[in-house]
Amino acid sequence: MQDSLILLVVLPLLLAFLLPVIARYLGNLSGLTGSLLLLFNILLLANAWNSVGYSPKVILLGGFAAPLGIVFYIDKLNMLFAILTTIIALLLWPCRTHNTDVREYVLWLLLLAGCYGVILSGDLFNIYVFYELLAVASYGLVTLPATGASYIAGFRYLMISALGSAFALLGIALIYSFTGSVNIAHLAQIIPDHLHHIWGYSAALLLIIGFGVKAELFPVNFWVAEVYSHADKRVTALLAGVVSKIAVLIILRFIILLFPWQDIFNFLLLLGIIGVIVGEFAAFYAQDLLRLLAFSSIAQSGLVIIAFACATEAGIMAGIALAIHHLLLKPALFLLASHCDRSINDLAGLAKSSPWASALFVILALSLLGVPPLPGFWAKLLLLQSLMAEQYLLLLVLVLLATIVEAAYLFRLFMLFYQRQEMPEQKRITIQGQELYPVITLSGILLLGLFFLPLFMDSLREIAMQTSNIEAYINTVLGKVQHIGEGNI
Amino acid sequence: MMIWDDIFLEVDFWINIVSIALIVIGIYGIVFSQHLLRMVFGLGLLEAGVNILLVKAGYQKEAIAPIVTQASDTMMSNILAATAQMVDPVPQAMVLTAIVIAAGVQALALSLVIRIYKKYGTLDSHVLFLAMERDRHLSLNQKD
Amino acid sequence: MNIIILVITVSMLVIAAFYVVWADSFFTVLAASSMVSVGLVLLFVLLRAPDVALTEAVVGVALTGVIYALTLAKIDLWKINDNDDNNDVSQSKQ
Amino acid sequence: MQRWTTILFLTGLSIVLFAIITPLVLGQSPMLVGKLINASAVNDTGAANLVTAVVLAYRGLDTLGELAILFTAATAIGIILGTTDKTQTTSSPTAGFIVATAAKVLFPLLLVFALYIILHGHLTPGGGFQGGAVLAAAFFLLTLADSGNNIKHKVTQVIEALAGTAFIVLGLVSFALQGVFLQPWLDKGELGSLFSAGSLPLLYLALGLKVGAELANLLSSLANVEK
Repeated sequence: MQDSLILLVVLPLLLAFLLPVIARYLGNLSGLTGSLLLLFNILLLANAWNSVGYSPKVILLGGFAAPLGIVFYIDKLNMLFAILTTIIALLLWPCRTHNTDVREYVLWLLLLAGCYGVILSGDLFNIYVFYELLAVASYGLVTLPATGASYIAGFRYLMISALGSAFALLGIALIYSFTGSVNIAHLAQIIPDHLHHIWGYSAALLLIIGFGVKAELFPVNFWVAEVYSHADKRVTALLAGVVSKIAVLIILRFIILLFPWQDIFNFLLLLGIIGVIVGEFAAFYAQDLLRLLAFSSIAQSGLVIIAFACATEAGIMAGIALAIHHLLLKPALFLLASHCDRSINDLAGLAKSSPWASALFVILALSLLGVPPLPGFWAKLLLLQSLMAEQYLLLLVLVLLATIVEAAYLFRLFMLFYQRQEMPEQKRITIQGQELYPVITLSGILLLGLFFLPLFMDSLREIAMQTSNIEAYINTVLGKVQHIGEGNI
Repeated sequence: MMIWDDIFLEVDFWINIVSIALIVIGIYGIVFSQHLLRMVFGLGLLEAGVNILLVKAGYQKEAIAPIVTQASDTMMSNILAATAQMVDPVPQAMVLTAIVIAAGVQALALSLVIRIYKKYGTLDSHVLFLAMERDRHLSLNQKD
Repeated sequence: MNIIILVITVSMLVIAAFYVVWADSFFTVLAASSMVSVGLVLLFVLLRAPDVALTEAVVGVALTGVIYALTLAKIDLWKINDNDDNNDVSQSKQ
Repeated sequence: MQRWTTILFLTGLSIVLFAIITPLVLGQSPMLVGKLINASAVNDTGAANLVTAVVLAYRGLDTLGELAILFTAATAIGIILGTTDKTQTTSSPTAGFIVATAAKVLFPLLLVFALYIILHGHLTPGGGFQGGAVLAAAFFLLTLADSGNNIKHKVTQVIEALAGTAFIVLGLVSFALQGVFLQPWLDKGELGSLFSAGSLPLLYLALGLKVGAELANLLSSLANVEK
């Protein structure tokens, strides 16, 4: 059954290839095919979720056993991210009824195919290829508004991203020259013991920096603000919510399986905490809502990185919780902010003109901040607990301080929203229409999650346990094929 | 003198030199040049340097190119003896992929360069950055 | 592997790479970047990678060269005269 | 001042890179996977060119991804440069007599060469990507010689879609037959002959047509930007 999960990657590609031709006959309906495909993907994933169960599965592509061919590794964590990606993509799908270039749908489909490939793949170079696929699709998508600023932002994004990709490729070249393999399970057998010296570290740094570009990791994240504020808001929501978390997922796999060394963890902790602090302070000084959200996104990614860099089960659990929370919440916030593309001071009295939207915004932002009993609180609590358990007290204090800064600018925003003084008529902003439905759905999912909190915690713990189990990963991928070398000679 | 002779006659040394030179010059082109087009050219150099390293990763001494040439010789053992002396085909396949990806990315970057030039009439990154900030500022304070 | 060919290829590559980043005229830059690709083709042949060499020859020399040339033509930099290149920056500042 | 920091940075970078790269001694790669593939590739796929075996069989999904990346780039360039389906008449000057004549002579030769490269991909160096690029170059040469003779977007689009679909369908057939995506199927034939290596030449043909159409699209959208 789980073999059919390969269709997750293949069908979007197939539809993307065919869509420019099909669209001539379907006309305005062509956008609908993508939504149908995503629905089918959800069914596929739901079907496979039960069959995966406790033991992870592996798909051999081309029928070649693990170190030779490409494999897809399927466990609960990957499935979870695939499901969330599908749901968010379905909600954000640009289903306009008229005047949409069919090529926009094509780029969305290709971006999704890249996301699925990156999530599921268990092969270093294959991850690189799909990562490039989603990167190139996102370059096309961020320049869709066709304004001069979006072109410049897109160009800078492309340059940074391509630089990162070159670094990642350099890292892969290093790893390949030392080990002669690119299969992650195979490398997990070799690298931790045999490459535990300066070259292993340099490969790790190159890979982390390379894949960190999309993960909004500290030194390579200065594209975030300009791209997020100039791109189409649905694209921004997808990039900030889903793609950055997928990149973090790759980094998690790397540090768990390939580079489980304390120095790398410390390095990531450092990058993460700098990201949190820089992000929160930049958000504090931001002049408009979109930039504020973009910088807070950097800070949130930093939190996830910190949690993962604890590299304990509790840390991984906290990281997954934070990632899921942010993945559901940030798209909603960006969609709400899509009409407020102006200076913050223009938002005064927003609650008067659009009370529901601002109430939703406040609730979501409070959850982002981590106010009990909203879901964000539980995720942040897990992070603090895991930091406590690892005795990273300084980090804990810094995270709390950053939270205070976050609280400062968010509450300033709320005060503005509920100000009595009303804006003059022509400057008033109203939020309504299509953007609101995905937002309501997303907040509904988040708030419903609260009712199933214990259940959710249990499954998270189980996923974290499965993720940190290196033996299981290696055995699943390589276990049944030890004889392949002799078999063919 | 003998030591230097050894180093300079070593194939290894020259391959390292060229890949490092391409990577460093490429990074210089991307990071320090003001002209957008020059950045794209720098990207090409960087990718080329990395590709050399990747091909080098599969190279074997005294090995042959990974193609079975004696087609008439259908004896499996002979073929296996031949393939055992071949260089590693996997990095070559990966470099093939990387070259095509790099070409696609560069073409995309160039199309952006054309668009930027049409909009702003310049390709100087400092000027463009200022122009972008100005646009942003204008759009923030619209309707004032 | 013949060390002399290698050294010549490598020096050609490095010099061409310098030209790509530091030459004034973009016409020269394009020529130099094609030179880099030609050098890479030689290098890949020496490294026993004929497939990669063919790809680099077709994609790196021909295709990318054409794309760059088209771009240069579109942004008015397709000219051999050295001095014209920097004018474009100074003009826009005025 | 800035000049010196730049020089310092570059020197530092070179030293760091040198330190990282020097221990990779040439010719001593471990080849953990490479040895296994060298030993089994001919048996598994029937291709004489092992790189083709890796590109299409062992790492077939990479190739599909690469194809998709090229397609993405072409699509994005189409959006960015605003090329529409209708063929524009650009006012570019007509090419000289030499180019026009050369194009007439070279076009069939390039076409044959491209097909040769594609169809012999499993025997000799080359294959879908290289052949496809030559194919695109051949058609672009025609455009270059006669600026009125634009590449028809509709035609290339259909070729592109059909070829891309063919690649995936070839993979899906093996998925339907054996439950494995992109597994080589069909008879492997005699090693070294044109009709060998099972489905790999078919894959390369689809790949070559797709790449050719994509690149032709890309080139024509670059060439047709209004000045």
